[in-house]
Parts: sequence; structure tokens; C-alpha cells
Amino acid sequence: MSETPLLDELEKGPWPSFVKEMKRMAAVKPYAKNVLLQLERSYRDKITHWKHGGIVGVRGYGGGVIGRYSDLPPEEMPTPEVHTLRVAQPAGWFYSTKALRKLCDVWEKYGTGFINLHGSTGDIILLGAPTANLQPCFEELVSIGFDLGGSGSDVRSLSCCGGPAFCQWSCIDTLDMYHDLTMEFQDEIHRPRFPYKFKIKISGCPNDCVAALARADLAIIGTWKDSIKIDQEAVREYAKQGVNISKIAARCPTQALEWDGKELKVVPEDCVRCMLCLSALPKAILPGDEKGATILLGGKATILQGAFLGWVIVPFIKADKPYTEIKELIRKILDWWDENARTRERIGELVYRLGMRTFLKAIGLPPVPQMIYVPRANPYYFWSPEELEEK
Amino acid sequence: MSETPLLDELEKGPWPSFVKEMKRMAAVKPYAKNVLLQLERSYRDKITHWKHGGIVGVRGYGGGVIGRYSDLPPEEMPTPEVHTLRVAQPAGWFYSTKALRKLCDVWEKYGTGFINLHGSTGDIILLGAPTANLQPCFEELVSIGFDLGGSGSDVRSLSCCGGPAFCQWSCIDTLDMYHDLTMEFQDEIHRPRFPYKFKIKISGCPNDCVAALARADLAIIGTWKDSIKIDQEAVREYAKQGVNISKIAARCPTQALEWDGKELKVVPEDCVRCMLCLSALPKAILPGDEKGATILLGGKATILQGAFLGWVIVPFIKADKPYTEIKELIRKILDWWDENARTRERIGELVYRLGMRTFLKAIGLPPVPQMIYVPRANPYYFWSPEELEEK
Amino acid sequence: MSGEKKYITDVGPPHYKDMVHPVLLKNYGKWRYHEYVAPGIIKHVSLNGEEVYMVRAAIPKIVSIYFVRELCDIADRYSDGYVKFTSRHNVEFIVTDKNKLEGLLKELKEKGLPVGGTGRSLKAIIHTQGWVHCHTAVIDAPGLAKALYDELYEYFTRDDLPGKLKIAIACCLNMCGAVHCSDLAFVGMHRKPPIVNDDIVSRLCEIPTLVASCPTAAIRPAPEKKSVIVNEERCMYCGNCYTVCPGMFIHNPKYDCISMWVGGKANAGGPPDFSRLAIPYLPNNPPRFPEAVQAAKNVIETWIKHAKPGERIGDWIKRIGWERFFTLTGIPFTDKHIDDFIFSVPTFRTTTNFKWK
Amino acid sequence: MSGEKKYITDVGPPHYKDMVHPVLLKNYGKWRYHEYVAPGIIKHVSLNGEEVYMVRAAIPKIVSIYFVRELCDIADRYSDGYVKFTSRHNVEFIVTDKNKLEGLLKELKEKGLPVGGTGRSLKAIIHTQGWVHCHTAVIDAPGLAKALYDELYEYFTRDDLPGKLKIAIACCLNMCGAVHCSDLAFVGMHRKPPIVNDDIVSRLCEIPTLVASCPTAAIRPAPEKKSVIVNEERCMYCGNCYTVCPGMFIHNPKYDCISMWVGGKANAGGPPDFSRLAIPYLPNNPPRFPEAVQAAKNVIETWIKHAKPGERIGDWIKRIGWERFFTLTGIPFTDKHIDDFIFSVPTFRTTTNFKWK
Ligand code: SRM
Ligand code: SRM
Ligand code: SRM
Ligand code: SRM
Ligand code: SF4
Ligand code: SF4
Ligand code: SF4
Ligand code: SF4
Ligand code: SF4
Ligand code: SF4
Ligand code: SF4
Ligand code: SF4
Repeated sequence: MSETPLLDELEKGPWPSFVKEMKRMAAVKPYAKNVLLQLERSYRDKITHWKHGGIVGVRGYGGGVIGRYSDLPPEEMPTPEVHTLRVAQPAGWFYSTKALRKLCDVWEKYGTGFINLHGSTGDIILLGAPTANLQPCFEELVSIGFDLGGSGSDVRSLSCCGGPAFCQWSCIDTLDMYHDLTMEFQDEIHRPRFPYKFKIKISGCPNDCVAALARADLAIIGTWKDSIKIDQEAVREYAKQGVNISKIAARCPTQALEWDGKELKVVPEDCVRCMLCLSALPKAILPGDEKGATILLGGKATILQGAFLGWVIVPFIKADKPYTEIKELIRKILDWWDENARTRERIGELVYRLGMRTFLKAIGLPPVPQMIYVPRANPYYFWSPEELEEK
Repeated sequence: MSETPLLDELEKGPWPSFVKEMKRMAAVKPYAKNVLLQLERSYRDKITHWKHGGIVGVRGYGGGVIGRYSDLPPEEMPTPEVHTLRVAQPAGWFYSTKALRKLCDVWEKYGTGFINLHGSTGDIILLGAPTANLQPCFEELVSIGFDLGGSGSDVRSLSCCGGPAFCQWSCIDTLDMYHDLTMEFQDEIHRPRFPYKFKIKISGCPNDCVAALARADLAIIGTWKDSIKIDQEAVREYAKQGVNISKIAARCPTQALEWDGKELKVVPEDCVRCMLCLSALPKAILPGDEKGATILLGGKATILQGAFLGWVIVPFIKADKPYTEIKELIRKILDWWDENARTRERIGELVYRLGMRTFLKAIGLPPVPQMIYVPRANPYYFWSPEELEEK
Repeated sequence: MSGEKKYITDVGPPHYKDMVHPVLLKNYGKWRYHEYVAPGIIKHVSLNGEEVYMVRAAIPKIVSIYFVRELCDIADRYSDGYVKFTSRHNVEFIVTDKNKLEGLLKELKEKGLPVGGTGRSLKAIIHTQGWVHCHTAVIDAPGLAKALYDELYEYFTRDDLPGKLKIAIACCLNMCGAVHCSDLAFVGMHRKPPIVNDDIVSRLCEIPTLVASCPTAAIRPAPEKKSVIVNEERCMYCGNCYTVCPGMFIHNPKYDCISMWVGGKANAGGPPDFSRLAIPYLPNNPPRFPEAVQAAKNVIETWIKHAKPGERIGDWIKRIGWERFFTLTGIPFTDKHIDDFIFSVPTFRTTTNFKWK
Repeated sequence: MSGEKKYITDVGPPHYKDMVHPVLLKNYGKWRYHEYVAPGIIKHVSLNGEEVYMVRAAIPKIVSIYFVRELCDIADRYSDGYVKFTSRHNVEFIVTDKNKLEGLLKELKEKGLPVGGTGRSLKAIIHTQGWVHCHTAVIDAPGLAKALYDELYEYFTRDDLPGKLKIAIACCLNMCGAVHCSDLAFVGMHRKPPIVNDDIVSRLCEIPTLVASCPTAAIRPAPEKKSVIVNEERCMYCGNCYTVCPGMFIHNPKYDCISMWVGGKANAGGPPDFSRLAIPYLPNNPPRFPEAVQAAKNVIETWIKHAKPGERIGDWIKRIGWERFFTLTGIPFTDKHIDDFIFSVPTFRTTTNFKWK
């Protein structure tokens, strides 16, 4: 009889199976097989058999490795140390097969051979290595040009969409910004010293293909200030092919578009860059020329106060190399957060607790209506002593 | 020179002036003049000259009278006691002139002669009487058929729209319900024993002409369950007169209406009874036949946690005389609030603190989607021990 | 003597059947439709075909008994001895004889009572008692109302505005009235923390209630002096502590001010909405409050100019967006507009979909 | 020895210029438009007229090194030794020679890798590690993902759904991934408070951090035993205390369950929205989680049947209203759907404008 009757069920069906993948490694690596058998055990018990990790790491790094131990007795799980290395992905998850093959070779040597490709933050997750292997594995990774990402209370691995590599909408150089910022913040990524995690994600346009505003403490999203550019000839061509242009215009959330059968007119100041018309008519409509980024703060998942979506703190910022302004802004925010946050308080929660007013003042950002959907409904606002004396 | 140079400015202009009214009384009543002069003083000092009232009242009543004392020295304000009687208005603020004249006669005898007609809660506010006059004034009011309303931590005077007295939309008998509930809760209105105030307001239809859902702890708003009734002949008549029916149909928030030039069709289950089409075409569209009320809870102004709008706790309730179900519901809510609230905690804030779950369970109301705009986004919900064992 | 006297209590208000015009009672619940005849005049037609004209006139909310008697005189002449007041404190005459309308209008004019406030007009301003009678009043609501009315008079007597215009004024942030759901509203505001009078606090106030009264937890007990201490950094001058305890004196004419709010509404045609902060500071400048009046006019005229028919101020702002509202009105946006109280986060703009101005 | 060794650190990820296909680099920032060729195949055309085909295939997120090498083999044959992974963890081959498409598709088919996930299709499911590697996992996300995928397979390979369909699964309510903004999502949930192990708590945990970790303030210090006490009535089983302290054991197979969420989305075409609770309890039933799979299918099929073209699940629900959503799907509405956390009040229906069902 199979040792993994429950997991075997997950080899069935048309979709490619992670169990099959695990079995491939289990077949050659007893260490990997132990993990597989523990997983089967979890399927039987309906409970995880991993317990809290002690602190593990590699020399000079506090982050990038997740310690993980089995809670099963040694006779059931002879290799209880199954740590994870979070390896920083190249910008936009582009790879040469050469680089990928090298990575596999290293991982074949030191770990289970399982890869979580990729983790939700963006890293390549090398899933499962004993403590003793962490340091040599790391060193060999570095030697082939890979480095660890973040984990714990540090700046986490960034991520970005493919942007200018294939997409006509990208308003910023996402790949370059990703790489540049990642290099700029190496120390903050690798050495946890903050109150909690801090995530930065970069999308080239408002489609936000890395869901930055939902998942990043700081989201950098490409945008433009002037009018969308409409190629009227191309619009008419779409119309000729039977595309219902009126319907597309009607979906514009701000009624900024009008189609008279010949020309698609836009009221530029009414366009909120929602991307709907660009997506519907990719050959005909393009972003404007005055490009930059919007910066949103505070996105995060559930813990502690429920999930937050990032909100606008800078409606428009120039985003040209070497990204000085953006880097300075991030540093200021990190410092302020570091000084003011409680343990395990994300930046969004800190701003909620102290108020945008306090945040904006500390960072030196001007309040603008783009930061809010609606002004406050309660009369509970503050006056600083200086303001009172001005009047 | 005038004794009230600043107030005199408010006699100018086309709008009828309250200062003129105050002066009319001041001319004959020194007591009223004292109040006028104090007001002038406030205009000069830009500060109120009233201070906290001690407890004043009439025999057997804890509510209905607001104590008020001047903070000026006796030489400036020789009659510092200027209390207020809140007199419960008749349903819908309908009066015979006979009743009104009697009221004036009583008030001429005992007070300043100023009336705040009406207070925002709904009462006739007899503005300014010395302590000694309160009891005789009250007794005489009772003798002419008027009674005090509420003030302090009690059920406040109710209010209601004119409803069936002039309005074709009224789905409930607002005047009768007002009177009946007011009589039912006389004790609760007159004898403060609750954590804080509790307001009940009644509107005949979703137009909510007493703004109940913004200002009442418990709002009773008339509604109907079946389809609106459309008189197609009347619609066509409107159309003939040049009314743009398509435009009206287009404004329907749920797109429940369609006008084909001949007939105005409604998808009854999509109508949310927003009243827009009824208001636009009053001769052609009427509420359905299956009438009743929606009950909303929790409306209030700013203090303590910001203003709340009332929210649905009963989407539909039959509202026929003698209103047994509604009375029972109100009693249950009052009791639960009384038992659970902190001092000065309105019902809405209590429900916020303990959760709708707790409230619904205590009152015995079923949870329904009409109670919310959207379900929760956070995963922080509770299971009762019983529920766990059911499964 | 007094031991013998029987006190009659709990009689309740007069019964409406004695107060409602007999023709209204006759057609009670049998109305068929209404029609706007002219600003201030609504015709109601019953299923029996009977017609009634409700004529609406404004009154200064604080009136004398003489004024009320005069209203009664008019009602006796034109509406059979019956009147109705409205939920916004107008008076209405119930005219069953069309021929009496003209005379009624003439008399109201002579008496200086504006007729209007129906349909798409300026409605009666809901306001509170201010310095006339309230101990927490920061501004004088009746005075500001009068100043506004004088300036906006014509809008009450017209009904061709883009939508209804409902204004409310509260003299302190207890917001008696309907400020929090009005198209336009003013609220009197403090700007300095209360000054604690330990003597009064220790003698007259319940410390736990006082501590709990503070929405931002700025007050903590000081048991050594049987009083409290205010953390001034957390205080946003709401005055609630003063409401519950006279020892927390908060009035300060030098700093007290007026705030302006816009865009609230009630239930019809879509969910209600709160009024939202437009201007955090306007000088408290009695008797005629020119800055506040001007600020209202600015918003109202911008609205009239830009709104589509049927749009109340809030509907208009929803369509154009708040960023555009601030641009069009020229009102400066400040940190005060950004909510930082309990439900702040859902008001933050969590999208890049916004207008530049 | 080790004293002499120089540790190289902070090298960062490989530079993208070495990783991006040369043709993409050549046209970097010069793209003109894209076109959907077939499900899974997008043609990108540059200003120079150059064309590139991105071919998207799904992978089981947890793979072996052999699998990766096989992907490399394919990429060497069809896309010049370059691949891209997407933000939803699909793999993409960058094909510059149109004639190679057919061969690539054939090989992918042979290898069992579904091609699709572009346009209005089911996207790759974002999921987390579950029992494979996480200590807080309530359910096994990879297993549930596989079970769902098998059932929804065809939707990945079609692109004629009403809108994109983005599913996410988190094995615990830390919600790694994108659960909180997905069209449909599953989250593993506890239903019993943690059991405090005083010994572990006192030895291994920082009490203040532990106390602060509780969103509902259900944990209070018990200094006498250097441990803590849980107020079970306030606990809603989030497990955050367990995340910060192993002494707060919370797993309980008998009660642990799965919750389902719907209607979230990101930034395009209007502000983003959160996923919202659809089903508070579904049995945690490995290996194939039939109840959860069925629940997903029900919502997806109801959506496909009723939505208008272009409507993602959330858009559809916004149009029809949540009351109608519960009616159409037959999902029971419970007290659990009503928010009772910090920002609850703004979710309460403050209007009579609603549907009966
Ligand atoms: C591997 C990964 C899941 C996956 O399979 O994709 C993951 C796995 C873990 N996450 Fe996560 N998170 C992962 C992406 C995320 C994301 C998504 C993202 O970053 O875009 C989120 C939501 C966004 C956010 O940060 O809010 C996320 C929100 C959390 C949280 C809740 C944080 C919060 O403030 O709400 C925790 C709890 C914590 O930090 O203690 C958490 C904690 C964890 C821990 C470290 C659990 C723990 O306490 O030890 C998990 C380690 C599993 C393991 O043993 O390997 N993980 N986690 C993802 C990271 C891989 C990578 O580096 O690429
Ligand atoms: C007279 C009136 C204003 C007016 O000119 O219309 C009024 C006057 C006062 N209100 Fe009010 N309120 C009046 C209607 C309201 C309304 C409107 C309503 O009832 O529809 C509200 C908003 C709705 C609500 O209840 O939330 C209102 C919300 C308040 C509050 C804040 C309550 C809150 O929970 O936010 C207070 C503060 C308090 O209760 O301590 C308050 C307190 C007061 C006090 C008693 C101030 C005090 O602490 O002594 C005022 C007495 C003034 C005086 O000396 O005569 N008044 N008050 C209204 C009552 C007349 C009447 O009975 O008809
Ligand atoms: C007399 C009065 C009720 C009462 O018994 O006191 C009343 C009476 C009528 N209301 Fe009202 N409403 C009255 C206060 C209100 C209020 C409360 C308030 O203003 O504080 C509201 C909700 C507040 C709000 O809208 O913010 C209100 C919201 C409506 C609506 C919905 C308006 C909207 O724009 O959303 C209608 C429908 C319409 O006007 O087409 C309406 C319609 C009507 C009709 C046409 C009903 C009818 O069939 O006769 C009545 C005459 C309307 C008019 O003035 O043009 N009534 N109406 C109140 C007159 C107040 C006044 O003197 O101005
Ligand atoms: C490859 C990828 C970016 C990357 O560098 O990794 C990408 C690429 C493209 N996205 Fe995206 N998006 C990618 C993840 C996302 C995400 C993030 C996510 O799914 O977690 C989002 C936001 C999440 C959301 O919408 O909830 C996203 C929201 C969009 C939108 C707006 C869609 C909407 O319905 O709101 C568009 C516009 C469109 O599709 O018409 C878009 C359009 C596009 C275009 C057409 C852009 C272009 O010009 O090439 C690309 C192909 C779309 C397609 O798959 O049909 N992309 N796109 C990601 C592919 C993920 C996958 O394998 O499925
Ligand atoms: S976020 Fe914008 S620029 Fe980036 S891949 Fe998506 S659509 Fe293209
Ligand atoms: S991008 Fe969006 S807002 Fe701008 S014109 Fe197109 S559809 Fe309208
Ligand atoms: S609330 Fe409805 S029934 Fe009452 S007066 Fe207003 S419109 Fe008529
Ligand atoms: S009442 Fe409102 S929702 Fe109902 S049909 Fe008329 S406009 Fe539509
Ligand atoms: S708003 Fe404030 S000052 Fe004005 S009457 Fe109400 S409680 Fe008094
Ligand atoms: S004024 Fe308000 S915020 Fe300030 S101390 Fe008093 S109650 Fe607290
Ligand atoms: S969702 Fe929870 S259980 Fe799953 S990987 Fe993240 S932290 Fe671990
Ligand atoms: S499980 Fe969550 S709610 Fe319960 S005690 Fe732990 S942290 Fe608090």
C-alpha cells in the first residue's frame, strides 16, 4: 500500500500536481521524503506538524531565513530541521535559464529540492534545509549571483511588474527602480531592526499588476499627469471591426469620454486614469507624456487591525533615475516609523493611531484632497499652537 | 443711544428677525429684557453668559425642564434663573389656533414670552422662566391639555411627519403612531432613568421628512413590500406635457425602470423604494399596497464617537394599530440598553461596542443582509459554544 | 393643603384629531397626488377630488407670544383656525378655498413673512439657541441664521435651484439639529483645551463620568487633588467634558471660531450621507458674521453654476470629486480635512484613480 | 581559517539586464500595443514593429528542481533561454518566432501544463504553503488549490468569462498572499481560543508583546504565574498570539474550518475593494475539500449566469446588491457576516433603500 494514500488523491485530476513534484524529490532524497511523509501525516491529523522556529540565519544576516522544526518525535520525523531560504528574485521575475539551472544545482546539493516558485512577496522560496546547510548554501548562492531576500522585522524583498519589458502602459522603469531600490536598501532588507515588516512594491501603471496597493506598506504606481493619447484612426478601425465604442465610453467612471461615431473625445481633467478605456482599446489609447508615480502607504493584511489598502500620500512624484526623491522619502518614512511604532505595528496602523496630520508633518508632505475619498465628518480636529497664533 | 447696538444690526435685512421678537417681549417684560440685555452682552464678549443649570423640575417629573442660570453678577443680570420648559407638540405639529392661543396665555403669565417654535427634537420650547414659576406653569399647561416632553436621560419627545394628513406616500399612520407611542412611553419620557437620551422619530415613507435616520436612536420609516403602482395613462400624460420620462428612468439607482415611449415598466424586485420616480411623477406613481415600516437603530449626533446614521435592524414590520410588535421591540431595546450601557452611551454606541451579533441575539432579531451595505472584510468573527456543538 | 392636591401628570400632547384641519381629517390617508403651484404653495388632491393648498411661510424660529397670536389671527382668517408647523419649523396654512390664497399671500407679505421653501429652494435653516439660552454655545446660531437668511433670501422664494438646499447651524459641536446631514452647515468650535478648575471639579463632578466623557481619552484622574488633568496634545476641544462638568471651562472668545460643512443629505434617492468638513476656521464675527456668510455664498453659487438639475450639493460633489470641489470653490485643503478619529481609515483614498484638481 | 574568510554579502538579486530576453531589452519601453491571440498567448508589438508572443502556462506553485530544469529545457528550445514568471506565479515563454508557437504549445500540453490565464479567464490561484511548511497553517492551501484547479480547469483555458476571476487561498488568517483583495478567496480559520501553556509562555514569550498581539484585548497578564489569561468571550481565534508565542497553542482539528470570501479587486476601473465574507464555515476536509470546491463552483456559476460582460464578481455584486447575492447563491446570511470589529459602523446599512431579496 502507498505510504501517502491521502496525498495520492492530489495526484489525480488534470491540473499539474505539487504532490507529484514532491514525490519526485522524495524518490531521490530521504530528507525530502521525510517532509512528504510528515505532510501525509498532517492530512490525516488535519493539523500542521511544524512548530515555532528558533532563530536561524547566516552570517551577517538576520533576515532571509525562516526557521522551521517538526513537532513529531524523531522516530516519525528523523530530520526535524526544515528551514527555508528566501532568495531575492530578479526584477520582474525574468530569468535566463542559465541562472535558473545554477540555482537548481545549488539547491539540489543543500536542501529538499522543493522550490516554492515564487512566494507571494516575490522571493524564490527554497523550501527546506537543515541548519548546518544554511551557511554553505547561502555562500554558494552568492557565488552564482543570488542573494537572500527579507524576512522578519525588516524591509522585505521588493517586487515589480514586468513594465517596460513588454508593456506599453508602463509609466516608470519598474525593473530598474526595483533593482536600484533593492540595492539601496540592502542593509534594511537583510538586518531586521524595525518594529515589524515593511513591504515595497512597484507597478508600472494604475492596473497595478503586483497588487501593490493591497499588499505593500509602500506602493509605487506609475501614472501620468497630462491627457491620455487617443489615436482616432485606430479608434475608427476598432469601430469598423465591430467594437462598440459608445459602450466603452459609457463605462468611463467619470464620464470623461464621448464618442460621436467619428471621434472619441476626452475631457482630460476629468480622467482619473482608471485604465478601462486603455485596456479596451489598447491599439488606440495610450498614457500621456508627463509620467511619474503615485505613492500609497499602509497596505497590509489582517493582523492586527484588519487589512488596510494603501492610501495616497504623494499623488505625483517624478520617478527618474537615480530616484533620489523616492529614496529620501522612503528613508524618512522608515525612520519615523522606527521611532514611533510599537512592536509589530505596521506603518499603516501607526498612521491610523497617530493620524495623517502627524505623519504628514513629520515627513514634510503637504495635505491634498487626493489623499482622501471624503473629508472628515466629525468635528474632532486639532490646532497646533503655532497655527493659533498666526490667525 | 440703543442699549443693544449689536443686536440692532440683526433687525436689519429682509428676513424676519428674532431680535425684533425678543424686543417685543422686552418692551413689556423686564424679565425678558434682562435676557435680551444679556444676549447683547454675549454679542459684545463673544461668549455665552449662561452657566450649568442645577437640577430643576416639576413634581413627579425628572425631565422636560432645562435649568439655566446666568453667570453675570446680580447688578448686571438681576433675574439669573431662566429655565426652559419643553412642551410636547401635538403629532405632526398640527394646531388649532385655539390651543395655540391658550398656550400663549399661559406663557405670558409665567415666562419671558419667548418661544422657540419648535425645538429640533420637536418640542415647543418655552424659553425662560424662574424656578418658582415652573410648577404653576406646568400645572396650567396640563389644565389646557399640554404636557412636558423629555429632557435628560430619558426617552425624548417623539416626532413624526404629517403623513396621511396630506401626503399620498404615507405608508403608515404617522400621527396616530406618534400619539399612541407617546402615550405608551409617558413614564419613560418624563422620568429619566436611562444611561442617556433615547429618541424616536417616525416618517411615513422613505423620504424621511423628519430626518429620523439621522437624528433618532430609533427610526420608524414607512415602506412597502410589493411593486410601486404605475398609472400608465398618467405617465403618458406627463410625457405629453414634455416631461422627459427616459431621463427619470435613467436616474433610478438600480435601473429598475424602462420607458419605451409608451409604457413605463418596473422590475419590482429591483426597486429599492428610493422615491425618486414617485417624486418626479407624483400623479403617476404610488407606493405598493403591502405597507409597513422599516426600523433603523443608532442615529445620533457627534458625541462621543462621532455622528452615526441609524441602520436597519428590522427591514419590514407590520405597523397597524395598536402597534404591539413595535412597542414590544422598543421595550426590549430600552431594557437591554439600560442594562448594558455605560453612562452617557447612546444605543448606537453600545451596539458598536458589543457588536450587532450580541444585540440581535439579545433582542431576538434574525440577521439579514438588509442590515449591512457589505459583509465584513476582516476574519474576526465569533462562534458561540452551542454553534460549535451543532455542526 | 398640598397633601390633598392631586397632581395630574402624563397627559401627553393634545390629540391630533383635535388639531388637524377637518378637511385634512376627512381625506386622511386618501391623498392622490400633490402639485407645486408656486414657490411656497403645494396643492394636495385627494381620491375624492378634494383640493387643499398648503401655504408655507418662514418664521424667525425664536418668536414672541405676540407673533404666535398674529399667526393665529391669520389662520383664523384664511385656514379655518388651523395651522401646521413643519419639521423645519416653517408654518403652513391649510387653505381649502382657492380664492383665499391671494389674501393670505398679501397678509404674509405685509407681515414680512417670506413664502417659499418648497421644491428646489433654500429650505428653512435648522438652527439652535446659541447665546440666547445655551451654556455651551460657542457662537450665536440664531444670529448667524438671520445673517445668512438676509443674504440668501431670494433662494427661499425661488424653486429653480439645482436641488433642495438644506442649511443647518449648531452653536457647539453637540450639533443639536441636523448639521451632520445637511447640504451646508455651520458649527461653533473651540480651539483651546479646557481650563480645569480643581475646586469645582472636586466639588461638583463625578470623576469617572468626566474621564469617560472625553472622546480622545485626553482626561485622566488626578486623585491627589480629587480632580483631573488634561493631556493638551490629545484634546481636540470638543467641550464634552464641559457639558458633563462645569469645572472644565472651555469658552475662549479669542480662539473660538466657526467651521463650515457641506454635502450631507437624508434617505431619498440613495443612501444618506454626512456633511463633511469644508472650512475648519472662520472667524466668529457677530453680529453679522460676514466671513461665514460669504463662505456659504461662495459654495452655493459655485454649486448653482456647476451642478446639473436634480443635484443637491452632495450629489454634485460626488459626481465631480472632492479634489474638484476644492479647486472650484478655491477653499484651501488642510490637514484638518483628513479624518483622524475612529473611522478614519475607510475615508482614505486607496486608489490612484483621482483627479489632479 | 574562518577569521580570514571574507564574507560577501548584500550582492542583491541578479541584474535584470542579464535576465531579460534580448528582444525585450531591445524594445524596452518602446511597446506600442498588445493583442490577445488565444487564451494564454499575448502578442506585444513595439514601435519598431517588432512582435513578441508571451505564452503563459500554469505551474504547481511548489515544484521540484527537476521541474524547473524541464522548464529551462523548454525555454531553451522555444524562447532563446529566457523565461518570465508572473506576479501570480505562472511561467511565461517569450517567443519571438511565431512559427515556434505550435511546438511550444504541444510540448506544454505533453508536460501537462495548462496554457491560459490571460484576459477574462480564471487566473492562477495565489496560495500559500499550508501544512507543507507553515506552523500556523489551519488548512493545506496547496491541496485546496489543486482540488479547485481540477474542478475549474477549463476556466483557465477559456477567456470568455464575464471578467477576470482571481482566486486566493490562505492557510491561516495572516492571509499571506492576496486573499483580502480577490474575487474569491478561502482562509483557514480556528474556532476555539488558544490553550495557554504557562510553562512555555513564562519561559519563551515576552508578555507585553503577547498581550499587545491580541486584536480584541482578550489577553491579560497573569503576573503571579508569569503567564497570561485569555478571556474566552473576547477571543475570536485569530491565532496572532500563537504567531508571537508558541505557548498559545490554537490548532484544534475538530473545530478548525475554512471560510470563503468574495468580491475583492485591485485598482483598475475604479477603487479597489476588499474580499468580504461569504461563508463563515466550511469543513476542512482534505485531501480534496469537496465542500469548499462546491461552494466556489456555486458562486462562480451563479456569477457566470447573471453577470454582464466586463463584470468581475465584485462589480456584479455591487450592481445587484448583497441581498440579491445571498438570494441567488442560496448562501445563508448569519450574524458572522455583520462586521463587529473597528470599522464596523460604516458597513451598516443606513438607509431604507434596499432590496427585499
Ligand atoms: C512564503 C509566504 C507564503 C507563500 O507561499 O507565498 C509566506 C509565509 C509566511 N508568512 Fe506571510 N508569507 C508570504 C507572503 C505574505 C504576504 C503577501 C505579500 O507579501 O505580498 C502577506 C500579506 C501582505 C502583508 O504583508 O500584509 C503576508 C502576511 C503575513 C502575516 C500578516 C502580516 C500582517 O501585518 O497582517 C504574517 C504574520 C506575521 O508576520 O507574524 C505572515 C507570516 C508568515 C510566516 C513567516 C509565518 C510565521 O509566523 O512564521 C510564514 C512562513 C511560512 C514558512 O514556513 O515558510 N505573513 N505574507 C510568502 C512569502 C514568500 C516570499 O518572501 O515571497
Ligand atoms: C433646544 C434644542 C436646540 C434647538 O434650538 O432646537 C437643544 C438644546 C440643547 N441640547 Fe440638544 N437640543 C435640541 C435638539 C437636539 C438634536 C436634534 C434632534 O433631537 O432631532 C440633537 C441631535 C440628535 C441627537 O440626539 O443625537 C441634539 C444633540 C445634543 C447633544 C449631543 C448628543 C449626542 O449623543 O451626540 C447634547 C449633549 C448632551 O446631551 O449632553 C445636547 C444637549 C443640549 C442642551 C441640553 C445642552 C446642555 O448640555 O444643557 C441644550 C439646551 C439648550 C437650552 O438651554 O435650552 N443636544 N439636540 C433642541 C431640543 C428641543 C426639543 O426638545 O425639541
Ligand atoms: C412638511 C414636511 C413634513 C412635515 O410634516 O413637517 C415635508 C413635506 C413634504 N415633503 Fe419632505 N417635508 C419636510 C421635511 C423633509 C425633510 C427633513 C428636513 O428637511 O430636515 C426631508 C429629509 C432631509 C433631506 O432630504 O436631507 C425631506 C425629504 C423629502 C424628499 C426627498 C428630498 C431629497 O432631495 O432627497 C421629498 C421628495 C421631493 O421633494 O421630491 C419630500 C417631499 C415632500 C412632499 C412633497 C410630500 C407630499 O406629498 O406632500 C411635501 C412637500 C415638499 C416640499 O416642501 O417641497 N421630502 N422632507 C417637512 C417640511 C420641512 C420644511 O419646512 O421645509
Ligand atoms: C504578467 C503580469 C505582470 C507581471 O509582470 O507579472 C500582468 C500582465 C498584464 N496585465 Fe495585469 N498582469 C499581472 C497581474 C495582475 C494583477 C495582480 C494579480 O492578479 O495578483 C492585477 C491586479 C489584481 C486585480 O485586478 O485584482 C492585474 C491587473 C490588470 C488589469 C486590470 C484588470 C481588472 O479587471 O481590473 C489589466 C487590464 C486588462 O486586463 O484589461 C491588466 C493587463 C495586463 C496586460 C494586458 C498588460 C500588457 O500590456 O501586457 C498584461 C497581460 C494581461 C493578461 O494576463 O491578460 N492587468 N494584473 C501579471 C500576470 C499574472 C498572472 O499570471 O495571471
Ligand atoms: S502594472 Fe501596468 S505597466 Fe505593469 S505590467 Fe501591468 S499593465 Fe503593464
Ligand atoms: S482612463 Fe478611465 S477615467 Fe480616463 S478616460 Fe479612460 S475610462 Fe475614463
Ligand atoms: S415622510 Fe413621506 S409620508 Fe411623510 S410627509 Fe414626507 S413624503 Fe409624506
Ligand atoms: S422608487 Fe427608486 S428604485 Fe424604485 S423604481 Fe423608482 S427610481 Fe427606481
Ligand atoms: S448646539 Fe450646543 S450650544 Fe447649541 S443648543 Fe445644542 S448644545 Fe446648546
Ligand atoms: S474638550 Fe473634549 S477632547 Fe478636550 S479634554 Fe474635554 S472632552 Fe477631552
Ligand atoms: S497564510 Fe498563515 S499558515 Fe499560510 S503561509 Fe501564511 S502565515 Fe503560514
Ligand atoms: S487567538 Fe487572537 S483573539 Fe484569541 S487570544 Fe489569541 S490573539 Fe486574542
